[in-house]
Amino acid sequence: MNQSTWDLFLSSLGPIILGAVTGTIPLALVSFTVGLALALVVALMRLSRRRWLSGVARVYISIVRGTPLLVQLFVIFYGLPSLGVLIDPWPSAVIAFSVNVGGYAAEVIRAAILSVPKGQWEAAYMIGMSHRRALTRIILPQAARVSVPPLSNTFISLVKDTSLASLILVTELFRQAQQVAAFSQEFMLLYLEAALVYWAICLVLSSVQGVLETRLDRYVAH
Amino acid sequence: MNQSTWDLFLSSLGPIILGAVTGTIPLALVSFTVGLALALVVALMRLSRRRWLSGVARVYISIVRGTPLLVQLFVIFYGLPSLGVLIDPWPSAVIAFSVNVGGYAAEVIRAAILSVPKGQWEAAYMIGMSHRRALTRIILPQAARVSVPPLSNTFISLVKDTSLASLILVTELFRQAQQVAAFSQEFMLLYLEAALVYWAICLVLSSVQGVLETRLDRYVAH
Amino acid sequence: STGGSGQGTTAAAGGDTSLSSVQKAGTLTVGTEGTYRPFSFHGEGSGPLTGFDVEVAQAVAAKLGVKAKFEETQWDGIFAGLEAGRFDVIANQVSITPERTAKYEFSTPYTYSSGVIVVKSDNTSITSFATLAGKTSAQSLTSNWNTLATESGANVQAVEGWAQSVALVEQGRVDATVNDRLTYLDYKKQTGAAGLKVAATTEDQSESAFAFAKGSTKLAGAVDKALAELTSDGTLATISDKYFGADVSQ
Amino acid sequence: MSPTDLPTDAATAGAPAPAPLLTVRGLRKSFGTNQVLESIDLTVGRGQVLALIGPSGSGKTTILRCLNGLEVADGGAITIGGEVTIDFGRVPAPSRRDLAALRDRSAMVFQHYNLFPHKTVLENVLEGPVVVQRRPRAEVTAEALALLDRVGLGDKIDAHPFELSGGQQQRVGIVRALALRPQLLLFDEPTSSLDPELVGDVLRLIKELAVEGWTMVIVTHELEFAREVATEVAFVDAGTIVEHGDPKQLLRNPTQERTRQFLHRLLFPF
Amino acid sequence: MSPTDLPTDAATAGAPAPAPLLTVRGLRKSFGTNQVLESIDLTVGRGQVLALIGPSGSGKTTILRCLNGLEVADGGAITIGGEVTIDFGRVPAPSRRDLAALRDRSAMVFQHYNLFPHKTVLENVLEGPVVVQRRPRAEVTAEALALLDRVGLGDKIDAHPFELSGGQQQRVGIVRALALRPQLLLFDEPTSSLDPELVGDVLRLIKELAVEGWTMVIVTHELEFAREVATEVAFVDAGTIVEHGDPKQLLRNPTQERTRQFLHRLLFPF
Ligand SMILES: Nc1ncnc2c1ncn2[C@@H]1O[C@H](COP(=O)(O)OP(=O)(O)OP(=O)(O)O)[C@@H](O)[C@H]1O
Ligand SMILES: Nc1ncnc2c1ncn2[C@@H]1O[C@H](COP(=O)(O)OP(=O)(O)OP(=O)(O)O)[C@@H](O)[C@H]1O
Ligand SMILES: [Mg+2]
Ligand SMILES: [Mg+2]
Repeated sequence: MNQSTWDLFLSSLGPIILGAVTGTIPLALVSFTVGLALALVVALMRLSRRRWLSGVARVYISIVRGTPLLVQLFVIFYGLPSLGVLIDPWPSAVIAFSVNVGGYAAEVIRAAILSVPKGQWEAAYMIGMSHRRALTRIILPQAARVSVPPLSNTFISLVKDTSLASLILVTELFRQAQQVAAFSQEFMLLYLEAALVYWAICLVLSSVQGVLETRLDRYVAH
Repeated sequence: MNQSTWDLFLSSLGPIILGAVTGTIPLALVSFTVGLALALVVALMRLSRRRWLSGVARVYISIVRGTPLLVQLFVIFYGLPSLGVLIDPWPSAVIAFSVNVGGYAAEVIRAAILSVPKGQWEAAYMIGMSHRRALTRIILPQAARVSVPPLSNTFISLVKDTSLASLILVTELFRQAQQVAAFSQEFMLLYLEAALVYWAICLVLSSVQGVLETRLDRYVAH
Repeated sequence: STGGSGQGTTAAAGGDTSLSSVQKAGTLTVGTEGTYRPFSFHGEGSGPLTGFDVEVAQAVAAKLGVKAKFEETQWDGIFAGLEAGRFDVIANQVSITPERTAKYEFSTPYTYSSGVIVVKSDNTSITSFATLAGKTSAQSLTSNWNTLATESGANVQAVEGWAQSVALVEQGRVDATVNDRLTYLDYKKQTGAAGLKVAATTEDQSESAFAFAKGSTKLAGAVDKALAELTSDGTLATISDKYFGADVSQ
Repeated sequence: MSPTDLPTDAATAGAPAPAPLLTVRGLRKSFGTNQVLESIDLTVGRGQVLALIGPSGSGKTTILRCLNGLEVADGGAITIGGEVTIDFGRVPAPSRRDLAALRDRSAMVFQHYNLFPHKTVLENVLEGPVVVQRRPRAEVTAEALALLDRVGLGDKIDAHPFELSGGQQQRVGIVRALALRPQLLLFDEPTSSLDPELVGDVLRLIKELAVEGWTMVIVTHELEFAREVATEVAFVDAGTIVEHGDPKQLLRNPTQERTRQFLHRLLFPF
Repeated sequence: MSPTDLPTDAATAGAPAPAPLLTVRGLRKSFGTNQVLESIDLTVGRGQVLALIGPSGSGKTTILRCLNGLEVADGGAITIGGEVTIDFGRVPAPSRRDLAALRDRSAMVFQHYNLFPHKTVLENVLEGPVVVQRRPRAEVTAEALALLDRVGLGDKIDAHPFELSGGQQQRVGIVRALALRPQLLLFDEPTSSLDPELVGDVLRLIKELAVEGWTMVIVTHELEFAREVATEVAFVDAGTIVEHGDPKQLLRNPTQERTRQFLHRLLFPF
């Protein structure tokens, strides 16, 4: 790397990290939180004995996972206005990413719930719990541990997917890199630099995942 | 939908499906096959007791999963030539997607191998098998069943990710849609149409997954 | 962005509120890429948005008595954004083509430029648009230069933008790329464009203008009037000179 | 805590001709086309102990699950405590509330303990009385501590289940059931998942509960234990009660050939 | 097939003073800081049956695993068949080949059967002889069918393990071990995962094998069975062999207090 490349690398690190801090990270965090709540609802619908409820959940999951995120973003931001629904960039992005996370994480949560041994449901019923209380006090806490690794994968994917938000006017990490690249014509360098920052974020996430797993592990059989 | 929109929809269905058949599907199939082989190697490295081997595998997985696929594609196609390595679009795409699948599927395979009860290893050793033979004849066939659902998720993601191949001159489904869109200026319609075709492919894949699971289930305890 | 006029394509000639709503809001919302040097980009990469189109749009807004507000998006979303009412106008070197004229309103052109074929300096086989036939050319799908290359018989390889096109020519993976002369000149000014040359230049000029949603005729008319004033008071020439050292607005 | 503490039981515990606490009439249950229970009739007096024995798959667990409302029978009726009869034959089928009524009156101890792994021993015990029954936490805690102390786990109240041996886990399972103050205790092979040397601790505890006057239904393969602790033994095969009677009598001289064969297999395995 | 078919055993089977088939000297094994085996000495003559009894966690399974080369001991030596001695104390440590030599001479039957779920019953049995030992498929198949027939599974050869009851699975496990033509059979609590009525089938089969002259080491909690089938019983506690001797003698009148306590807990659980 020669001097001017190096200078460009250093001078663009600021804006890229700024994009991560003001765009990528809050967008991912908010969307993940909202998406997780949605996913829980969808997972429970999918597990419901009522045919139509689980049918709706199935179709939702299938569409979310079967179509490109780019198109989902496009529809919400550019498509809905033709139905008279005009949503600002940030809320649009949060909606699109949450809907997406909702579909992927729903399957994770469903699998985690199913992985809790049937005997746990029975013990909960036996002591007089209702279905809802058994779910919230007995089943979900145990499902939580099982779903940490796949959910953190979902989160890592989400962090990278937020780069698509630049399409709908949200400025984030990758957009910043593109701007510098457009100015300096050094797209390779800038893209690598962006990758490096994504990687750093993911490494931090992985170590958080590790801590979370150890903490939850304390309460679970070995 | 008015008549002219409908006409455009119909007339563009041909090129889009052609793009799927000549681009998306073969690219996904080849990359998945190669990637799976790679993933098996990486998973075994990751499980190896030799520190440096599992270290290399860890770093590989971490980079692949922590950086955007777009950048991986760019590095291989636009970046490597500066090191004197010039690879054609199709091989570049296959390499990039295989490397990517290799990283994601390695974790799936590793988890599946670990999920086979230890007693299966012991029984295999007991009848005199070597580590390698125990792995191939006893452990992997059982791990296969467990990994079908997560691997088909990887495959579905891959199908959608192949749209990025258009960035490195490979013509596939999404590129065809973009081409028509650029000509007709009907981005919304064409993107939705592309999404529809992706969805159709994913629905087919899901049903193949179902068949595969039932078939493999026959040989596994309930 | 709530600054958009919001009437989209629905505005009938009688109910055209395109101009009044801009005036009421006091802002002209402009869609642009922000990554298209030297027309629409960020100074020093991360500085404020600038460029030829950006400055022209600002000057036009000033003439209309409103402020220009820029929304940056990728080319893929730019026309969708216009149709969805996300912005009032696109300022991004939109070339006037028959397909686009059918779907959008255009202002009078504010950029006249020619197309150039850029090849490696040692390339002797391409000397004119006629000799482009059968050669591979890297083109951004959405630009009218793509059409020109195709019509010349080139085997077009689609890429995302100018930077990738040039990289492909430099790496010898394609024979040529056809693009705006202005883009090439800016690239040459910045990087020296070592190892590249212009093999040919078009006879015809291409015309770029502001694009509006269908039916926004009042706004388009007001912008036309503003452009005429900017031409006559020399503002356009000044801006052009700043970026290109020549007047490209005529 | 012993069942004599409970007002409903106080009068009858140890009485010579106890009123039936549990009555089951014509209980039927199928899973799909598989008729698992044909027509089960049972009566258990207050303070009595019924042992259910029988081959694997004969329906013993299903009987217990019906009694605890974990399974909805297809027909027949269950009465616990003389007050409420749940009739599974009637239309409409028993509601959730009906099943809950069954559950309120009985408590079950599972073969695989089924403790809540994410809760401590004490939390496992308190969950039912405090969270579900809404009894005062302080009162229930005192009671739970006394019970845990009694079964030798006074020093394990803050441990998690995975830190305990199987025998210890099962004793927590029993305390969890007792803390619900049920009228009827149900045990489903409570020692069959245990290491042989740990079986004794649990059997001794159950025996003590029997002596104290708890009414119990116990599925077990421990014939010696059944003989000593049960007041009645019923042999279940293929979803019917083939015969029942006095343990000492039935286990020595069964009247039915099927019972004889089963007992022989268990007593002289090789 | 019976062990007398094997050339190495033919001369000695049933002889009055059998030469030792298995000799273990000073076997030691730790997991981390946990010393699981202290210094185990064992001798098993050809055609003899050694029963290992002892509390949970005492190291019984670990002994078997060392004998089968599934675990590498930290010290001591194992000799099977008089020919090869694997010395775990020496430097360098025993190679894979050494462990394989142990494995070739012995075969193990597991507590949880550990059948290969993706293979049929017949394939489970053939896997070792055909795939590993490379014996002719036709010959091995004939032998396997005869063995499966004998244990009453002649009609299940194409079934998969999950279609079988526990007792049937364990019998397949025993046939799988026999088909390897080992000199020594190792059983790790072969009936403790079984339904009580299915225990008999397996115990009877093992008893038959003992009568036929197979040399065996059996970890078991079935004291009655040990008394009748074993030629010697060893009581293991905390990684040492506390005492060993004639089953009838030791199980009735143990000399050590620890043995006495253990037996008492098993025999009089409540
Ligand atoms: N949820 C269920 N769905 C379908 N069949 C079931 C279900 N539960 C039990 N069965 C079937 O009902 C029959 C009786 O089962 P149950 O568990 O009551 O027997 P059991 O006497 O307790 O046997 P074991 O001694 O093995 O515990 C068996 O054939 C079993 O396969
Ligand atoms: N792989 C291992 N890693 C660490 N510790 C182990 C391992 N295997 C066994 N142990 C420990 O070694 C000790 C002896 O275990 P072992 O399984 O040999 O006992 P056992 O006598 O067979 O008991 P049981 O009757 O419960 O089967 C136990 O304390 C156990 O926790
Ligand atoms: Mg049962
Ligand atoms: Mg053991």
